[in-house]
Amino acid sequence: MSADYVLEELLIAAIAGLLEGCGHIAVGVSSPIPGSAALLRRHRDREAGGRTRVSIIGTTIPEFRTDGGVDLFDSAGQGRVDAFFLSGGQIDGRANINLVGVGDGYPQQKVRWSGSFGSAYLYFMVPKVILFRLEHSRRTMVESVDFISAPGVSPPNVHRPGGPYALVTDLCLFRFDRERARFALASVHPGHTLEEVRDNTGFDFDVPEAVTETAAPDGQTLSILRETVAPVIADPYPKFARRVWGVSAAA
Amino acid sequence: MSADYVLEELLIAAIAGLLEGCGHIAVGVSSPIPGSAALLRRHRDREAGGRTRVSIIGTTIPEFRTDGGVDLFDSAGQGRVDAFFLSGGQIDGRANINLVGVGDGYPQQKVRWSGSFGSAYLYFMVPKVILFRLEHSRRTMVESVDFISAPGVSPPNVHRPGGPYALVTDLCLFRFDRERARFALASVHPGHTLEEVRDNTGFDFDVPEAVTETAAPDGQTLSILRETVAPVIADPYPKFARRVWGVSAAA
Amino acid sequence: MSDVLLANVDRLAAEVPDGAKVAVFKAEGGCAAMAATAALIRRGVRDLHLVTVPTSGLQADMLIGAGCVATVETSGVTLSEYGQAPCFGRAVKAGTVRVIDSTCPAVYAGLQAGEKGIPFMPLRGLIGSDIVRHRDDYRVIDNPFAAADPIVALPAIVPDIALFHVPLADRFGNVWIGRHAELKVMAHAARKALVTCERLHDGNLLQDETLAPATISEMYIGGVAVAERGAWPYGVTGLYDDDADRFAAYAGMAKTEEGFVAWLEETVYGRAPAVAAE
Amino acid sequence: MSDVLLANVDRLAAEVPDGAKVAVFKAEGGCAAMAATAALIRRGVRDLHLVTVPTSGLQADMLIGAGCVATVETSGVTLSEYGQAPCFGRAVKAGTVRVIDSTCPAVYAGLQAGEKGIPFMPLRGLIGSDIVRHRDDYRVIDNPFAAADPIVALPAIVPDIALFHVPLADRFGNVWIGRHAELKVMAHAARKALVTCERLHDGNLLQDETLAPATISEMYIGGVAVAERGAWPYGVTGLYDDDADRFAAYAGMAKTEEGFVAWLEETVYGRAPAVAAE
Repeated sequence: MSADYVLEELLIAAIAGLLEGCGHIAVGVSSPIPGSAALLRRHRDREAGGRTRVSIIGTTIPEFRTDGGVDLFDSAGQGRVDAFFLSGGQIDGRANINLVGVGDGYPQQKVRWSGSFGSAYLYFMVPKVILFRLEHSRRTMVESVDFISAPGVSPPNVHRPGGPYALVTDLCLFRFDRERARFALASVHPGHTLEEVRDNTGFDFDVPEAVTETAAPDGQTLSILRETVAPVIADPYPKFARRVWGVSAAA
Repeated sequence: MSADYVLEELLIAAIAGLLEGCGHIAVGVSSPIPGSAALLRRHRDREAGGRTRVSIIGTTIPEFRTDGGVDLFDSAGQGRVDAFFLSGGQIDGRANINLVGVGDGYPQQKVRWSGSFGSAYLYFMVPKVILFRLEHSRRTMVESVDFISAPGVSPPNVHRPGGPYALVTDLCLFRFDRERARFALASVHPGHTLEEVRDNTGFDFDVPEAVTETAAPDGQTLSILRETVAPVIADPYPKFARRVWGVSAAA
Repeated sequence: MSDVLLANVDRLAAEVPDGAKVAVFKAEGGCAAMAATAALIRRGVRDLHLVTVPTSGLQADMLIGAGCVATVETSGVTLSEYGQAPCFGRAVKAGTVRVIDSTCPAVYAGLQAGEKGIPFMPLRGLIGSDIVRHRDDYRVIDNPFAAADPIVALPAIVPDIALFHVPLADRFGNVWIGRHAELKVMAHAARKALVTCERLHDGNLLQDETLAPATISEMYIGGVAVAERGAWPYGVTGLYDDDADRFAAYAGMAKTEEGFVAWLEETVYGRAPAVAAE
Repeated sequence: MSDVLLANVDRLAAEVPDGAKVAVFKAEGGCAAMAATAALIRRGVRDLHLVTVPTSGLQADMLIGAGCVATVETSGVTLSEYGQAPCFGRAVKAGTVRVIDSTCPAVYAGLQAGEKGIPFMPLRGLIGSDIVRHRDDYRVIDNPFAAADPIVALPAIVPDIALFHVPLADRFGNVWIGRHAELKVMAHAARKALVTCERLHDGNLLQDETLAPATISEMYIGGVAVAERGAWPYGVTGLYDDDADRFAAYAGMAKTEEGFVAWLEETVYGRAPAVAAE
């Protein structure tokens, strides 16, 4: 049976499950939940004798540090990064992501976000890209994005070893079928329903016959998170660790 | 009037004259005479308030050190290297150079040398390339090289900010005319004659009406060489400095 | 060379002409030359073509807000945990700044082409992104080593000036960049680098076997000025932390044009906040 | 990772399979892994495709002489002041080794393409050189950003193994390369790097702010073995000098096949020179 947990812990455990088999997981800036999931994955793999490696961009922990930005992108180009996380101000049903802005008339759109960062490259090069967006609404999950920062799928002649693998939100977990260029609902988080997901999603998606509930983290997982992951993730993300676990960085 | 001097000093002084106006002179490995010429040039420019910079590949003197091989070639590509030196096992009348070998049937030639090093690139990118070869004979100065490590001239549509400027041997100094793709004799070293040059050169070259004698280094130049240049060049080239000037590296 | 060492950041800012293509470095790690940025605003520089390497934050936002920038070529301008970059957002929407959207590895690759003196760099990915659709300076070419394999060719980026902050420099103009290897690419690609440093190193950085590998040679450096706490309000790893209060204040103030002007008065011109008439 | 640290150079040499494409670093500065080279010869490795980065000397000459090399891709093999490389010259003339002539910046550019995961790198120069004429793996393409502007496209070089010697490594597999920045390119481009080091560093090199910038992360390292004086007879800057006597001896002995065999006996197998029957 499962212990008490918070949404963040549910998501971290679910993402860690998706990361199975990834030898090198890279995590971008401002990604505490994916970062924690990568550390949970690594902990489990190490207990099983594996050598899973995690790079957290922006951390000062040497073990997780990349050799600068050029090295990060180059190593992805060499095929040395197995998993990465992307998000989007808008995400559509073909897994296109938009980090640039809302509205017609680019570049003078009515809302302007920061920009595409490394998405237009990493989405192609990293085999398992997990899309992560906490706000699941018709504002964020749209039929068609207003600007394609990075496309979800590519024509068969375009070199693309990587691409979208799953989409994790505050409501549910989708898997992405690259052949069909469609999301399929994988599980709905406890306390939420398929109808709620449908109501809040602007794109069409597949629904398997029996929709499962996202597995709640078990007691052992919660112990690992609270005792092992929390003090480590507190280095790059002190506010997050304090808020979720009341924990400060390890000395 | 000129003081007593050795051939090396004559050549160093002549090359330093060719380097006038070069803000950054790079010198390859195993090039003590070009290296000394670059240092002489720098000394004179500094006395006139200039900022001439010399990079000597392989030296441990920080001031002359490049940031590794990639940096050297990249900086030449950026147009930051104004002069460089090349040599050749064979040099022909169109300033083609051969560092690979002698004979037909490449790659199984009857004589195999080391290889082309950076010549096929630097000959294109460095505005003033000075060819330097001490052995002036029909064996080295040939009508047509057996292997073009780097061509002397290129078609007009080939991007080529650089190329051959002069050829200095133990007998004479040629200038190279890139438009006409021909050498013209500039001066014959003291003690040698035009006939001697002709007899020992396998290629045709232009001869101006009055062939001058290569200027002997004056007393001031010899003082600079012996007192200022010698102890510096002794760091990368201890044997050379000891042999020519009886000098060891500066402490 | 002694004339590389400049008197102060204002003297350094004077080396940046109006209209220059200026590369600035991302915010993290303390390499954003913020004191020099204030000096640029004071000097009233205009029409800059800003290239953010590969992103920027407060630095680009302030320069844009102060009207110094005609074009910003960027993979992202953001205040990170403090939210969207307000002046950047306003200026893009108003059309008062031209934005050229890029993606991080394309900025690096363009600079690497500049560094190598080659006209372009091929890069994987990108195809199908609207970034490519809107960039008429990119080309999609065929990989010459395979059939029907399209690849993007990115033109070389050659900034007039690379502007950044480092922990250490020496009197010869050599600068020590620590872990920020990307600064070498930036400095090599640019016609010259203008650099602020926390302090001067005694002796020659290139003579120190452990410091030399992370040192950019004076060959690439057009000017160095000492600027203690020159990254503030950003922190410099190991020296001082981000000034969270000032970032929060900026995020609040810069939401309006008036608030942004007040920010400039306080932090760029060093004038006390105007007391509201009561 | 503890299993990166190998027992000795023979264990390291066992990681190099027959037929591997192995990148080795130029002789100057002490990065040629000579102790590991002797181990490779002892292990009897065969059919290597040697890529010299960008040149080599004694290391390539010994491997070629010992019959370990099928192909050598190089910008130059030379004993420098000790003369031409005798085994290389003999093998090329006899056709017992295939030589692929290159030029230094093309080796670096090919490795940089490998490092970036791009299929090719454009490079200026080269056109009209017989190197290009004999390389059917090069392409001359049109610069997509200009009319009638040919430029050489060099295919990426992706060695199976990068083999080199460094002053320092740590128990995690991180290695410190000092000024030899080219080693990063080599290690990044290769599928894995095998490294010998003079000594082990206590602690984690990536944790030292001054050493980290010249450190290659263990992510790229397949194995490290301690080999004190591992570059001998080459010197390592600041630690020991070139052994001029041994170079002179080699230049003399390797002029004949018999002499070369005697050299191997002495320096690779550690057997005393055979006493001539009197």
